[in-house]
Amino acid sequence: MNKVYTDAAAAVADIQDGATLMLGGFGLCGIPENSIAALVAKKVTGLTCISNNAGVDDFGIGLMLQQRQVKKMISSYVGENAEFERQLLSGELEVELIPQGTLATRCLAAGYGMPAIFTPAGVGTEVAQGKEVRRFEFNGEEKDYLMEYAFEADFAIVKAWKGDTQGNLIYKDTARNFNPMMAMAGKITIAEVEELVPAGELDPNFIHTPGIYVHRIFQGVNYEKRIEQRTVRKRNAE
Amino acid sequence: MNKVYTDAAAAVADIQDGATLMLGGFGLCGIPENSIAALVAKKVTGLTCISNNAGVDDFGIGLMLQQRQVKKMISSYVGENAEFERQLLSGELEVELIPQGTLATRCLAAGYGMPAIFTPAGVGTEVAQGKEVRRFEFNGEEKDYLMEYAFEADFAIVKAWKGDTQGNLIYKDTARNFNPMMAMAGKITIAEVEELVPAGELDPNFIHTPGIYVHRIFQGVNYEKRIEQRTVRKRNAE
Amino acid sequence: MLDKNQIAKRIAQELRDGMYVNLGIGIPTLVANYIPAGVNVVLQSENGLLGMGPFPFEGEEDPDLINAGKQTITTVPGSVFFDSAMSFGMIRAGKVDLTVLGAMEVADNGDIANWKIPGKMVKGMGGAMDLVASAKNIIVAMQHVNKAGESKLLKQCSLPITGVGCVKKIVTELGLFDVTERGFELRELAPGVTVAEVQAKTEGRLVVEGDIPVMNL
Amino acid sequence: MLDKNQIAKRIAQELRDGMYVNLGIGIPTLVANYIPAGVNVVLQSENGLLGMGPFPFEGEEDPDLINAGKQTITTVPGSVFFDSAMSFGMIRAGKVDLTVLGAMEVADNGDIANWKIPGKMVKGMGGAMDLVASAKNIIVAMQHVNKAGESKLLKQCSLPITGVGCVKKIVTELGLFDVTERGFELRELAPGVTVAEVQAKTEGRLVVEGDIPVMNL
Repeated sequence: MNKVYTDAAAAVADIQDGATLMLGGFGLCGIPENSIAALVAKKVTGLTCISNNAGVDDFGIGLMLQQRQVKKMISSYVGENAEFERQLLSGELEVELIPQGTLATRCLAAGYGMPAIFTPAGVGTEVAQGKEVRRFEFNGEEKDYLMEYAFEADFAIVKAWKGDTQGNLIYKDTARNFNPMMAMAGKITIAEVEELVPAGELDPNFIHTPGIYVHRIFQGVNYEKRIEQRTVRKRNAE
Repeated sequence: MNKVYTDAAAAVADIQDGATLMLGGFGLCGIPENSIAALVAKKVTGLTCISNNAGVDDFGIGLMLQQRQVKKMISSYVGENAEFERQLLSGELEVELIPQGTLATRCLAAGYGMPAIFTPAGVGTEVAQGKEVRRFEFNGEEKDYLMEYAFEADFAIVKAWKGDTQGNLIYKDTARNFNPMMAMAGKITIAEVEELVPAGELDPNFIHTPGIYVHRIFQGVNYEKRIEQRTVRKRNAE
Repeated sequence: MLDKNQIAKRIAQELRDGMYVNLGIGIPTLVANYIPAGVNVVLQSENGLLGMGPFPFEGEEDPDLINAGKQTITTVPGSVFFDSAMSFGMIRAGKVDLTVLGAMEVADNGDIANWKIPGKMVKGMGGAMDLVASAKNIIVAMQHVNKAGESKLLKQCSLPITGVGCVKKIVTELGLFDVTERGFELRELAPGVTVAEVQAKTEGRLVVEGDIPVMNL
Repeated sequence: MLDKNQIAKRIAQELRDGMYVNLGIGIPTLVANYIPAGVNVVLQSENGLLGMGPFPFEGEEDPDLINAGKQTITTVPGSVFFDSAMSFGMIRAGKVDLTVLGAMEVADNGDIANWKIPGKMVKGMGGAMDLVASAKNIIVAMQHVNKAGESKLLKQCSLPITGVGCVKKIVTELGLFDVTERGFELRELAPGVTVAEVQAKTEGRLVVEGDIPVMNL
C-alpha cells in the first residue's frame, strides 16, 4: 500500500468544504506550510480548525483566514492577528478558546482511543461552564476535575522533520509540539516532511510517530520557517 | 542536585516494608535486574508489586516471590511460575489481574496527572465488576467504557538502556515496554541503566523519559538478560 | 479437515495489502507464514513493535527484542518501537485493522472466552481483553471441539468471557464461519467435511444457506 | 520600590537547587537572569522543552527552537524535547516545582485573573489555566496597581479568573506577600516603601504582623 503522495495538492485533494481539520504547530514553529498553501489554493471553505494558534496576518493559518476559509477556530491562544480580530468582532469567525494542555490532551485521547479525559485546568472558571465536574482523591489531594471529550477530526495535517515511506515520523526540537498528538488523532492523517526516506532508514528506536497513524506523506518544498520573535544576545567582545 | 547513586543497594535503601512498587519490564525483557537483586538482599517484605508479569521461578520478580517478599501482585499475566502458583493457591499471595492495556494506561494516567481514564477493555466481563460503566459516542460508534483509576506507587523502578546524570532515559527495542509509563508514575522513580553518561551526551530529540520524572539513577552491572523463549530459524545452506 | 497450518493459511487469505495486523499466540502466529504474495501487511506485537519479522538466525537472538509471546524475533525495514501505553493506545483507537486470536469458546452472538477456566490456575488475560474490546475485525482460529469432544461454538459461553459480541469470523478444522446477528453462518467447508458433521459439532445457532463451497487453499 | 528586574531578582531567591521551574512571559522571564550561584534549576518551556538556555547569539537563531513566548532560544546540556501532551502531563502531575507568572488581578483567597478583559479582544489563556490548576507552588510577579492606580490585590477578582485559590506568593514593586487563608500576608517591604503605602494600595485582606523586614536584594 502506497502512502507517498507527490505533493501537498495531491495530499489534500479530497478535503471538502466544512471539514474539521487539526493543524500542527506552535505559533509558526512546526506548521505544515505546504499543506496550508495547498488549502489556500484549493479555496476550500467553512473549515473548523483545531490548532493551538491561528498564525499571523500573512503566514500560517492567517493565510486561510485572509481567504475567509475558516468558519471556526479551536485554539488556546490567537495572538497577534489583525484580520483574525476583525473577523471575530464582526461575527464572521467563531472562536472556541481552550487551555493549551486540554487541547493537547484531547488530541492525545483521540489517538489513544479514549473518549474523554479529566483535567483540573479551568475548574472554577468560565471554561468549566456546562461541563461535568468530578472530584477525585489523587496525588495526595482531593480536587475537582473537568471531564473533557476527545477531539474528532476528519483530517490531521502535521509537519515533521523526517519521515519514511511507511509514514514513520521524527520531529526536530520544539517543532514537535502538537504534531505528534494530532498525527494520532486524525481520521485521515497527512504528514509533510522536510526529508522523506525509504522505510528502514530511520532508527526504529527513535521514531516519534509510528506510521500506523499516518495515511499520507509527502516531501515538502521551500520551507520558509518564519520566526515570530527573533531574540538574540550579543557575543562578548574578545 | 545530584540524582546519581552508586549502586542498586543505595538507590533502594529507603524502600520500606509494605511499600507499593512499580517494576518495569515485559516478561524478563527490560526488567530492573540490579534493583530486584538489591530488594532481595534487603529482605524488604509485604510489598505490593505492579508489574505486567511476575518473573519466572528463579529470575525477575520470581526471586522476590521465593523470599516471600510480595504480599500482592497487580499484573496482566503471571505466566509460568510454580512458586507463584503455590503461594496463590495457598492464599499467601494476593493477585489482581487486569488487562495489559489498562495496566499501561493507568500508569500513563498517573504520569500525566489524570486521576482516571476510560477504556472498553473488560466491559461485560468480570473485570467490570464494581466499576463505573459509561457510554460514549466516539470514533463512529456508541460504546461502553470502564472508568479505571490512575495507579499510585511509592516507588517506580525501571530499567533503561542509556541514561544521563539529569535522569534522562533511552530504552532499547522492546525492552521499552512498560518502563516509560512507570518511570512517569512513581512518587519516587529509580532508574537503572546499562550506560550512564554526563548530561549533554544524549540527543535531546531522542530521549524517551525526560529526567524530570526520574529521581535516582545508577549504572547497573552484570546484566544477565535472560531469554524466556529462544526461538530461531536455521540459515539456508548455500 | 484442516490441520493447524491450513487454518492459518485460510486466515492469511483474509489479509489485504496495507493492513496492520495483530497475531495472537498459537495458530494465529502461523498466519505470518502464509501471507499471500503481493500483500504487504505490518505485524503489530502489543509489547511495543510495529514491523515484526521472522525468528532470528541462530546466534543472532537479542534478549531486548521479543514478541508478545516472549519469543526472540527480528524486525523488518520500516519497523518502529514504542511503549505499552502507545501500543494499546493504537489498539484502542482502532488503528490495528485485524486481530487474529485463539479461543476456548465462542458464542453465537460473538462473545469470546479465552482467558480463564474456573478451578484451574488463572494466568491472566494479558492483552486479550484490550484487543477484543477495540479491534475492528476479529478472526478466531481454533479447534471446533474441545478434548472432551464438546462443541466450542456455543449458544452461550460457559467460561468467563474475555469480550462481548466482538468475534466477526471463525476458522476451525471444519470450516469458515461469519458471526452475524443470525449466529454462526457457515461460509466454507474444509475439504472432506460435510454439513452434517458441522451441524453435529456446533451447539450454537448455525446458519447453512444454499450450497456451501469447499475451501480453496 | 522595585523595578521589574528587582522583582525578578527577589523571586530568583526563592529558587532551590534541583527545582524544575516554568517562567511565564514578561517579568517572570527575567528571573532566569538572577538565578543564585550554586543553584541549578531546570527551566521548562511548556511548548516542549526542559533545559531552556539563553537567547542565541546573533546569526544562530533556529526557527525550530523557540520558547512558549515564541522567542528564539537555546538549550543547555541535559535538555530534552517532548510533545505538548507530555509537557502538560508533567505539569498536571505536579512535576514542575515552581511556576512564576504575571497577573492582572489576584484575590486574597489566591484566585488569579490574567487572561481576559471583557470588552477587549480576547487572545486566549494559552497554558496559563493548566499551569495554575496544577503547579504545587505559584509565585505571581506583577505591579501592585494598574494604570488607573487601582489595586490589583483584591478581595475578589473583577475579571474572569484563570484559576481558583492557587497563588502562593506575590512579589510587586512594593513588597513580598504570602497568600494564606488569612489573606495577603506582608513578609517583606521593598526598600523605601512604608506599610502605610502597602495598606493604601491593597484592596484585599492584608495581614501585617510585627516588624516587616526590608527586602534584601
